[in-house]
Amino acid sequence: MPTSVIGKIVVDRLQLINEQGEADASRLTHLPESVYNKFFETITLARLYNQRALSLQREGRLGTYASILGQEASQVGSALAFDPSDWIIPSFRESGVLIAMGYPMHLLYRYWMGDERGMSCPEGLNILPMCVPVGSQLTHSVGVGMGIKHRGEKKAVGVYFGDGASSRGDFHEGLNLAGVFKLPIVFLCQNNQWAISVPRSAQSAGATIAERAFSYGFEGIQVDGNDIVAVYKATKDAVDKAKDNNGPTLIECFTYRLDDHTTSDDASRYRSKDEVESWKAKEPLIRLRLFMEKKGLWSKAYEDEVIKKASEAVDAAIKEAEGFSQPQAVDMIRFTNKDLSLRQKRELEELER
Amino acid sequence: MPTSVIGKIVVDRLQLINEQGEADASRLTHLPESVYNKFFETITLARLYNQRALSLQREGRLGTYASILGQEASQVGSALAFDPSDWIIPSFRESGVLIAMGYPMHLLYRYWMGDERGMSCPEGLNILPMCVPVGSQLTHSVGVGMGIKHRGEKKAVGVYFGDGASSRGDFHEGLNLAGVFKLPIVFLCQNNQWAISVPRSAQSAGATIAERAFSYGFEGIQVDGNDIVAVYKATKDAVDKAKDNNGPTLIECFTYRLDDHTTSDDASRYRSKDEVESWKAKEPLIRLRLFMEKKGLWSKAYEDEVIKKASEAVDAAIKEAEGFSQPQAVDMIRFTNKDLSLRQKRELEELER
Amino acid sequence: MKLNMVGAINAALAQEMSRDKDVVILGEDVGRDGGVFRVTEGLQARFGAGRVMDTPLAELGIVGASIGMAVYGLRPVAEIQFMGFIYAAIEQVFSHAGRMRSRSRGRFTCPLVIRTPYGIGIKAPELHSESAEALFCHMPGVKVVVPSSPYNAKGLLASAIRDDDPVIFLEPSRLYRAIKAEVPDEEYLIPLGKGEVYQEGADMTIVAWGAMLHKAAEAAEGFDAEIIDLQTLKPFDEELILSSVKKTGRLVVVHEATRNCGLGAEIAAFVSEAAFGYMKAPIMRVAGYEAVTPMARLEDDFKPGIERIKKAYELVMEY
Amino acid sequence: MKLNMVGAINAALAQEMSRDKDVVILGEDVGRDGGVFRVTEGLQARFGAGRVMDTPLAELGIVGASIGMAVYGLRPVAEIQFMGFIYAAIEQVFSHAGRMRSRSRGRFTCPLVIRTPYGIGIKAPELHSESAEALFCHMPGVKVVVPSSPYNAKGLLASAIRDDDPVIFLEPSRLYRAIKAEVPDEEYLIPLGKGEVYQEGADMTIVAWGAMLHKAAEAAEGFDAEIIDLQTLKPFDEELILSSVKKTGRLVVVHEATRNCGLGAEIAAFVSEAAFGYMKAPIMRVAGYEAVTPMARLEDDFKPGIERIKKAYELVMEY
Ligand SMILES: Cc1ncc(C[n+]2csc(CCOP(=O)(O)OP(=O)(O)O)c2C)c(N)n1
Ligand SMILES: Cc1ncc(C[n+]2csc(CCOP(=O)(O)OP(=O)(O)O)c2C)c(N)n1
Ligand SMILES: [Mg+2]
Ligand SMILES: [Mg+2]
Repeated sequence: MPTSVIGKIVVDRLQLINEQGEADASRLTHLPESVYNKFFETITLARLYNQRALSLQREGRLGTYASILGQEASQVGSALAFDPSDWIIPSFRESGVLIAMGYPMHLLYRYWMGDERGMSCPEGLNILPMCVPVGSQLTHSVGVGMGIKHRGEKKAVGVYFGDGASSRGDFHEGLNLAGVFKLPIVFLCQNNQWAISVPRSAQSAGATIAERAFSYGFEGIQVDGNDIVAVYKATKDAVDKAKDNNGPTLIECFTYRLDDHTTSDDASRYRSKDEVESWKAKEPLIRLRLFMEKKGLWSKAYEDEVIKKASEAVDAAIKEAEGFSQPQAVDMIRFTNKDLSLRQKRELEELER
Repeated sequence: MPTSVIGKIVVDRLQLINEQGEADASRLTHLPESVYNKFFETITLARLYNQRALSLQREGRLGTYASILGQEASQVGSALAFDPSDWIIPSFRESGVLIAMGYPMHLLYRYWMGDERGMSCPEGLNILPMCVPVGSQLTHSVGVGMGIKHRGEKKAVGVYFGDGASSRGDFHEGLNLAGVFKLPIVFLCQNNQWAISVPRSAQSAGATIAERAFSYGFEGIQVDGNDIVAVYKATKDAVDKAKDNNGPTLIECFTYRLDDHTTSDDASRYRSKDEVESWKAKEPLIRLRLFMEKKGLWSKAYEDEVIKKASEAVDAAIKEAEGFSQPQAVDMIRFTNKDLSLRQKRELEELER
Repeated sequence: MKLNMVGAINAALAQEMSRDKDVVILGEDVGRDGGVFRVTEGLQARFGAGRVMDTPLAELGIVGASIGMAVYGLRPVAEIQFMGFIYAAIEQVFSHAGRMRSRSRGRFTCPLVIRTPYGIGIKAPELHSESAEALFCHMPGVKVVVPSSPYNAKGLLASAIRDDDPVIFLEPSRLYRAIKAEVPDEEYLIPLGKGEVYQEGADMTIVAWGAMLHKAAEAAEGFDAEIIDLQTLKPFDEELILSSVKKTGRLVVVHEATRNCGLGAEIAAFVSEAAFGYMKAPIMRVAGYEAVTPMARLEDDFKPGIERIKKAYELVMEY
Repeated sequence: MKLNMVGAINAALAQEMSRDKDVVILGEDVGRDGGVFRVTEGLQARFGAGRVMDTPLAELGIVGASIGMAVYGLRPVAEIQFMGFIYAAIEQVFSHAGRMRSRSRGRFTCPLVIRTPYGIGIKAPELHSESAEALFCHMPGVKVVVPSSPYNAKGLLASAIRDDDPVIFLEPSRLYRAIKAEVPDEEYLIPLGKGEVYQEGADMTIVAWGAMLHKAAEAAEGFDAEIIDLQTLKPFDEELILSSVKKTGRLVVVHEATRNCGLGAEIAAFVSEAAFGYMKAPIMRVAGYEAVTPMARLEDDFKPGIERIKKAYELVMEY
């Protein structure tokens, strides 16, 4: 009679391409080769966009910026598993996700230049503005999921957040509600091992973030976040599951933030060069390149061509972003409410004088 | 290479005395017989206190009241596992816990009469005031645990909350912090199956609340919350573990709220008579009585004596509570800050006029 | 039909839900139980559990989910069981509901309503009697509405639900069942941002809202006072207050919330600037003390009573 | 020694930690990294990780834990990385920190300090520039302090840490490194609840605090203005303001926060009542617009600039 076992939970980790670029063929057969090109081209584009953002910031042409270096597989691989009409709810570090979803890069740059117009998502895409209060976007996915259910649409929600965000109450309330209402949500934890200076080990004593999903009544899985094929596969499965009304999934993308937290951070204050070096060796592009080369999908010439196209796109985006006029002061009032109060109207006049 | 298992979690349930009062002798040897008397006497006292509170409320002599009927084993059994010098952080339904800790009953009644003086804990006890915002007391246990660690005391913290509270972000942040800092806390979830009209099944899709502990890096266990011996044993082990610096434990006491949520609720609106009846059969006193009878620790005479003593204590407490003077209006200002502002002083004068 | 405020709010919800299937209700105990005050009684049976959702105990989640629904295109009406429990959701209100339109430059909007019982009045436990309206009045992007009668409760809530920005709808629990009055079955809207002259008068202007409106009016017996029921606290009806004060030259604002940085301060500051020269007496505020809202036994000592209010009226008149 | 505000706050923390071993620091990145503004630099190395604790990303938990420590008997100093992120912890501040003494009738108290950078000024991302002081001024039980110089930052923070009630200590990020000034090594305390005459004058009284104090003073050149540095916002120094206003007959309050229900409203309402008859001109408030605090590009258009402030001064003088 005394102690009886009433529950068993098993936590899995998915990797499809190892650091040497070797793959388990049996599990990849379902993927058309063009997908790998898409992976390679999008990562390249996102990485170039990111490099340029960093140098623009150094030149004072862009504000504080959060680099995605090292996380491209987790961002691009997951984003490409969604349809453009699905809903994406990003944190503040999701530039790669937005680029993969087709969000105009010049708007992204504009946003990082401190201009709200950069987060005015084009029609046809359903991407919420980047969310600055860490973790506070999590429960929004619940509401969007409820909306999708209410209208009976066949859509999924992808909500992104970091390992740090996983410590916030929002994580708990969001995942618990998603489980209770069995909502079509894919929770994409970008575990890049750091929350500014706080390492994953100090963020939680739990072994994985993925395992938490089970206590909310749905599946969680950890994927090698630098293996874009694994990230894509896990996300695609979760998106399909969501659209088949089989509820939410938590995916922990196990990756690494290779750069400083943001351009106003100095990571050398709190982490070792060795740690960073060891992760550089695992960065996603090396692996994808090796894998594609083995498959005969990669050549120097191909890469040069991809980079050329990407730089042209990035140059054009920067040109367009810097071509924006300074936003109008009146906009801060005009966009605060739909119907302006008398006070707001007086303030508009004051500003227009 | 593909999916590898990176984690396994096993969730246990503890029951030491079944509904027929049969026990697993081997696991009880460590308990002196006097403990069972203490259990019986404290449950009897708490139950009488509770009955009288309900009738006082009906007579308009007490305000809205939250009954503990059915939960006495979970409350008393856990509380008795702490030392008087340990720290107790209750929710709003912990009358039984406070009584077991030796909190003066007249103060409890006074509190339910709408008087803050009822929550002025006597020196010698470290029991925080009952907490009304559900779940918001959870993170306080973290701070008290940090204080105990800071001063190097050999004390434990017991923090109580319900199944409803387990859905709040406070639960997550509290348990996660407790795990990270390895604090001497016993998290006592009083899962009485209902949060007003919301059943446990609608509170979370997770199978148990206990299992969540593992994802915070410490142990969780579900106990039969109507088996006071199991509750006591699980809590005692957790308290000892805490005092040996082995960190927190989550105990899910699986019990049932036999009465309405509070005196302003009507549970018949949302749950069936049958469900309530089936749980009445499992209520803790029946089982303890059977068990003690088998051990020769119970007799009708003994019970009568216990009840007599208890009623005298309760009568005295009510007399004392009703003997209180009406609190002074000035106290609401005097106890808002230590040093009163000029405005507060003016307001005091206005009140004293 | 004669209804109390509970019935009027219930009627407004039913009306809006039948009119627009994107209107959904969510909160703790709002479904099966019909709400702890029975405000949503019968709505789940009528509109289904998909549109009247009982949620887990998670205020942050309730409001966060409402924001997601509103951004998606629905018109959620969230219930927070008591205003004292809205604090856990304040980040969602301030950092998201009130900012989504601005942040996305109009691409996404947040038409949601948060209903919550507020104020002292039912001798309930601690934190069941909060009057924290001023916090929300300070936050750009958010509107704040407080009904004072069954009639305006129905008309104001309908307008709040149709408003394209977030509205905090505060329901004075003291009034839920206090007044029964004629409430038209047919649809009507009371515009947000407009106050109502509750009583005309010449000697002084009294501004109040919700439950205190009635106390303020009771205390005004014997005075030739113009009483304004503010109805919308943010943005409040500047014109109505100004025109009245310019006529009377005297102003008393009455509210239950603690005085410091309460809405009374804003109204007094606004009038003292905009009607300077018109004032025959200092603008007085009658408000809660600089004290934690007490439990039941001291409730009545905390909130302004007839005596305190009358005293203020006399002071401005004697001035 | 010459210090900027970062150095002065760091010095105050070090001083109090060496004086009282119950003083502990906790927050995100406050330890190893020394805080994103380096305010706690070197403190973990000096006092150990047990007293300078890097926490997980959990504002609610940070403040909730601080309350537990304070109730237990320690004197926690919590850092919230930016004021825009304090909202998640507001329930802990309002419903617990500010009420623990009252709720337990003095048996438990809550001597904790929450430090957080506040206001516009470092061209940071959204929600890194909030001025939400008025929210906390409205809450009974809680004190609010804002330094304006390295000197008063050290003296005020020391007093805040020794205060037996919760104190919200708002650090104008714009001033962190803007001013370097002489700060005594030895211990000194600046009492809470007292303002400071920053400049004497006869024609008008200007009340400001934090970063806006300097803008208000800059704009006052050419005016014979008495400028009051409020220092403690709650409870504010009524006597100092009144005596000055009764002398000058004119008052302008300048703050960065949006006007509606800002602290300026309370000061204006208080003075218009208490100094009625002394006022030669309407009390003016120069404040942020009724708008969401914008991102970097529009920051300077949101916060009151020299021109707007000067205009108010001229208006009250011309009156
Ligand atoms: C609620 C909140 N607290 C603090 C911050 C400041 N901050 C910005 S990013 C960050 C760390 C976030 O870590 P993580 O969630 O792992 O995301 P990452 O930066 O690694 O992408 C912090 C503390 C914030 N933006 N929001
Ligand atoms: C934050 C908060 N939300 C809502 C309420 C109203 N309320 C009081 S008790 C309760 C249900 C609590 O359920 P549970 O945590 O299971 O405790 P139980 O009542 O079963 O003991 C609710 C919703 C509250 N007091 N606090
Ligand atoms: Mg991270
Ligand atoms: Mg329960």
